[in-house]
Amino acid sequence: MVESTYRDALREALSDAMRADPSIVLLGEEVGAYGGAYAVSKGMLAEFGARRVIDTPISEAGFVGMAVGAAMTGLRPVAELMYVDFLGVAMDQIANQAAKIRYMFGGQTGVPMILRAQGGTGRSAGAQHSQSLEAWIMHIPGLRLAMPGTVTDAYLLLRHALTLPDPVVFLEHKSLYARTGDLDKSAPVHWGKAIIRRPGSQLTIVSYSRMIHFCLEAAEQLGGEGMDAEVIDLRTLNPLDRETVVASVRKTGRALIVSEGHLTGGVAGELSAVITEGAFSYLEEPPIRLAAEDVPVPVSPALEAASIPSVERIVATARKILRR
Amino acid sequence: MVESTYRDALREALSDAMRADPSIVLLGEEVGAYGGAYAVSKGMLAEFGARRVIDTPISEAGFVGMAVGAAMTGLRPVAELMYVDFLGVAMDQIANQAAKIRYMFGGQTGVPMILRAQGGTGRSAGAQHSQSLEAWIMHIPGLRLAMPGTVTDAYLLLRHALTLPDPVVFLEHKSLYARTGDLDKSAPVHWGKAIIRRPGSQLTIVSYSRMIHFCLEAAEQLGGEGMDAEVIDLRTLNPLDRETVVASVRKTGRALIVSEGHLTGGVAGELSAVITEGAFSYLEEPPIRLAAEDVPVPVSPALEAASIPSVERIVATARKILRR
Amino acid sequence: MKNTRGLYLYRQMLRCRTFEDRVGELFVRGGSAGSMLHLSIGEEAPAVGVAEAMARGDRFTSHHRGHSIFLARGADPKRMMAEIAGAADGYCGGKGGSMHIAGMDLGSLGANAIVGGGVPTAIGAALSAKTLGEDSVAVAFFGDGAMQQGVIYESMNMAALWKLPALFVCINNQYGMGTRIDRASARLDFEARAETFGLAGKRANGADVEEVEARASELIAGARRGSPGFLIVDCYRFHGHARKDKSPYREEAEEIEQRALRDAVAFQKRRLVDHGEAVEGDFAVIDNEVAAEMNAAVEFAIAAARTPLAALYTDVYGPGEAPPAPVDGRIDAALAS
Amino acid sequence: MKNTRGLYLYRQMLRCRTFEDRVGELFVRGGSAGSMLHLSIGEEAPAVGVAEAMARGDRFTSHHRGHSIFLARGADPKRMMAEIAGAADGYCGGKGGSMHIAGMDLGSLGANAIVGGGVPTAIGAALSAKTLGEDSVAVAFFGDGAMQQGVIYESMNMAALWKLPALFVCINNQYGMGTRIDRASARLDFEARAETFGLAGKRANGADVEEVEARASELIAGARRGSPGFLIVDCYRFHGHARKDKSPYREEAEEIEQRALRDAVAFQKRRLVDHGEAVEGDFAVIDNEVAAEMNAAVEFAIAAARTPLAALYTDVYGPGEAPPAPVDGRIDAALAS
Ligand SMILES: Cc1ncc(C[n+]2csc(CCOP(=O)(O)OP(=O)(O)O)c2C)c(N)n1
Ligand SMILES: Cc1ncc(C[n+]2csc(CCOP(=O)(O)OP(=O)(O)O)c2C)c(N)n1
Ligand SMILES: [Mg+2]
Ligand SMILES: [Mg+2]
Repeated sequence: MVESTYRDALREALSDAMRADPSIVLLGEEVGAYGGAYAVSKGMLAEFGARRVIDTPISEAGFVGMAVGAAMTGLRPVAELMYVDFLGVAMDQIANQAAKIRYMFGGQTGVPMILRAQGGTGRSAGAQHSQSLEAWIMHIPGLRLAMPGTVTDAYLLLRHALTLPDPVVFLEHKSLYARTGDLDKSAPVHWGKAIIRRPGSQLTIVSYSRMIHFCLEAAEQLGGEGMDAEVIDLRTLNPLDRETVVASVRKTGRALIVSEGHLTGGVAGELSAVITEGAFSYLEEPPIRLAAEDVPVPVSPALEAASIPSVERIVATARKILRR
Repeated sequence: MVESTYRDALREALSDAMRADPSIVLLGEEVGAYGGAYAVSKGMLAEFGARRVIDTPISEAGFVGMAVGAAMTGLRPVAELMYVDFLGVAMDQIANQAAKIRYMFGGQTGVPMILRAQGGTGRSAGAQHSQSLEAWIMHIPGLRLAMPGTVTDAYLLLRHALTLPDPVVFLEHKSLYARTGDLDKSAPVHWGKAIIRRPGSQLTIVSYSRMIHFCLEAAEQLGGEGMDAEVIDLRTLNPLDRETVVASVRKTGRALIVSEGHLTGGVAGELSAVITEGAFSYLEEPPIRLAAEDVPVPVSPALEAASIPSVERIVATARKILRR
Repeated sequence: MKNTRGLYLYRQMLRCRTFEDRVGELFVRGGSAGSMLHLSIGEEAPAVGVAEAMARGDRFTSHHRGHSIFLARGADPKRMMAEIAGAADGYCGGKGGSMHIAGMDLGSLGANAIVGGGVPTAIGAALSAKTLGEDSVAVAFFGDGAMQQGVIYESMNMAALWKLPALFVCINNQYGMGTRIDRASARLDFEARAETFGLAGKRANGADVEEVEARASELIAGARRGSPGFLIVDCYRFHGHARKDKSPYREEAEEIEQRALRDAVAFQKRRLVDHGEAVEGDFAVIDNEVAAEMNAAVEFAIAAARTPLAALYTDVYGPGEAPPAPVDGRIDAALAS
Repeated sequence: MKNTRGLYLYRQMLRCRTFEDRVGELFVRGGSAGSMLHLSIGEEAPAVGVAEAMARGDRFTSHHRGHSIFLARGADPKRMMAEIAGAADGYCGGKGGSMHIAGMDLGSLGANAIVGGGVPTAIGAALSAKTLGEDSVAVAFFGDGAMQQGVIYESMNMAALWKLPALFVCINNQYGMGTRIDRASARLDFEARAETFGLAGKRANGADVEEVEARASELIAGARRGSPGFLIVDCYRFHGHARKDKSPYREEAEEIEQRALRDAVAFQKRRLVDHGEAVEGDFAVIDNEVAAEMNAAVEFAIAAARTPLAALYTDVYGPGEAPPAPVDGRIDAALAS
């Protein structure tokens, strides 16, 4: 167990996997000489060479589509979208091609590729560089979806994703790269299983990616005020571990879902439905969704921060749910 | 009040609006000489000329993007995506540009355009021509979303959309074009308001687009069996008429949501959450989601039909909810 | 009858054309899965010419009008027809259909229903070949209409930039649905355009399969050496866009003229007769053999087992992965919660 | 001091450069909204040269590196700087930021943070002009890296096909982030490529604002007559990709050489001196005036009112439309249900 940043853990996952599996290649804008826009692949060009760490032109549809074809023919490509917002130009290749090829072709082939991207707010990067678009991906059958919130998960989930037979969309968070934490490479992966990051008895808080940390901080504060919240980190949204979430809510009777994506039509709605379907007769209150406002992300730092959940608002909402 | 097909009603809406508003232009693949892949714009080239009915190359990102720019500069473009599945290639222009321009630019300008497309199953058109992708659109603030299920709504909603200040994604259903019904052009539009298509007391069935007809047929059958279902047609998903849905469920205590989109991460999940949030203490049962399977749409006619809700399964599910 | 190469090409093209004719029959007999059937009649020369220029181990992607290409690369017409019927014995088990026939063992990475969508797939296969040191060329087949999809140019640039073993084949049948190519593109010299992206560009007469094969062979040889190419083949779409389209947007006179001018099957027949390689009687033998083969394909498809409902949930994810939970089961669980 | 056109161009370019310098200062002083600030130092000639070739009523879109262009089209540097600060007095009320400055009254349809994303917007404006019979040209500004985005080619084709009053301006600063243009594109003669899409293609030396203006004027005149054009202007990105990027991926020697070679401000200054249009003292006057103007812009931005929190919900939809329901209110309602 060592201390690492989220960024370094991702790099380690890629590097360890590439050392073990010669079929893995990275491709994307600036992944090579520049070391990645968020420095995730820094130094990897030097170790693995330009044949395996491929700087692409600014052609997301093209290179994501090439990753699809490469994945069908012996490579295991890791394509990087610099911002998840750029899904807009590459969505056909992900949702119509990568996701459907195995099924459409009757199981003849698979598309073992990864699409890495990063999303979320925190840099005043504006409406086209700050989105959380996981809901688009979660809706499409055939796409796995991982959203690590911790350093160890950044490593474990990415390494495991690199062994799967299917396309995995792997969404990092721009505000987590510099975050440090314990990196335990030998921890069991438990792919597709949620983790209870903090056990509690009165309220289940469900989240993923960066918001997990907001939730844990909020739960600490709530604990200090005598309110005992359980915090569940989903880790992957496909597979979605409905069982762990439902079991927790059956225990606590109350659920707060926290997501950085827009409220309407977002992941929080899916989770709310899953909870109501799984724990209906145990619910003391309706599952509550604390998600991003239904507005584009503004660039003003104050407005940007106000557009997404905060620790304070998680605490305040928990209080309301617990009628305190 | 006359009888019309859904297709003809759409054409009438476009034509009446274009006669009244010279700034409206149609553009898209085959909208002109061919008359539209589903014959919606048949004959319109002859009436309005090539300056206003514009056949485009197969360049969805390009011409949708042009519609955005045209909408900012005095035209009111109606861009047609031949299949909603092609959102994959044009999503950037819709979700990153059209949806956000007013907000990003501080309200200086709007993007009064329509993106028409059609979706859904029924033609064995396969995995890339049969999707119901409304969930992607519903999640993006700034985009209005209309999904008419009836002939009159096809007319009314499209005409009203052509007066709005913001981009409207207008999703038709490929299996409705030939459907006939009463066309009442002078009916009040009630944009953004759901309509109770069938009043009932024991169960609220919420749906939109083609599934409305499945629901109404199922409700008739249920009526024959002594079960009284209310059927709500949402008509638009943005604005979403939460009030009407919630009021109905507060009355019936039970909700069945029927959608042709995939279950996971879909519109049905949002509606489930809305219902639980709005009518929690009135609920006798959890809101139930009957949506498309979480699989790509298969081409085999039998499998295709099995992948989405059917009248029989709506009836069967209602029976289960009513414990009958 | 001599067993010449010229006759072989004739037979292959006739097989393509007859197959498509029988797809129409399958439809009329109610045996097809839906009516979105895009026939490649008139495009036999690019299919057979390029297919013959390819080697075993080469790969390709195609488009919504791809039947002939796959057939020319060795596909079993029975299993193709069964797929068009949406039957279990089809190449994709009846889940793909006419627009998504694929056969990995023959190098077919699949037909695609998104115009231009399959092009980067092929270039990705070329990237694999180069990266893994395999001697395999990848060919992307697409229509003239696809030249207006941006992803094609992104793919061209990367193929050229990275010197990939790739060939772009534009089957110019002069129409994208009802839009004649000159209403879709300001310039039509696409081979010159491809050159400005760094590809070797050539044009071939789509009535002459031997010319197509020659040009394709030159370009594939170049591609194998790391100089990717672009080939445009001028043809004509003999019939409507899809099986039911009657082409009201073009003159019958044009159709008659163009079909006469661009019929690769008839052209090859004339050539064989002119060169003394065959006499009328020879063709009758071939025609009968081919007709029998394709009739059998139709009967096979009609008799084929339907795809079982249980297949709805399979192959969404790979082997060993749990299938998606059926909706009805989730409803039952919710009502028991 | 004479008030010559040459001096005016010099002043305008200096205003651009100084503005960008002060954006850096704003950042250092902690006054900018974030650090995604893409400075256009080195790109003054395409900004000013093309802006001067445009007429009142002409429109344009630009990209993430678009400050100079808007300034050259008449924007108020105070309101631009305030927008970069994310303040209420900015062009977009602090909601857009550096990458999304827009000003409809000046024909600026906005800067765009999606590479290539704003190009079809401009062509759509050209469609409006043609359809409505307005005498207005639309210019799409973008970088060399955007030449690898497919939507650019889709836009070129439609502009040419429909003879729209449009001009594509590629500001070739030789890099897309850390990737030199020859690592992104197999061929670099983009003006020839544009010709194959039916545009009139020209290239200009980005060190010479007068040459840029001349070429742009020719192309805009053509565009106005329905013959759309493409102009590539060769420049150099003097600094890193964004404010904080130190360009470790390129040699300092290259930077020094290229900056010397491609400094349009210095070039114009030399020309003015050589032609006897100005003496050193004249420049000092201009420099001081410009510095004062841009210093004032920084102070304005720093002092500007912050965007009020209530603005979070405004302008998602148009006038008269209900704003989105705030999340907290929905939570309260749910807990009261
Ligand atoms: C992205 C996309 N846009 C539009 C369509 C609808 N469509 C299917 S085929 C076709 C025409 C294609 O023309 P071309 O590429 O020349 O191929 P052809 O049909 O002539 O073989 C169109 C517009 C599609 N399938 N995908
Ligand atoms: C679609 C898209 N892909 C990638 C990016 C990230 N990105 C921002 S600027 C840039 C480089 C652009 O290069 P160029 O077009 O030459 O403009 P320059 O920065 O040189 O002015 C990249 C890759 C983006 N903003 N949008
Ligand atoms: Mg064609
Ligand atoms: Mg550049």
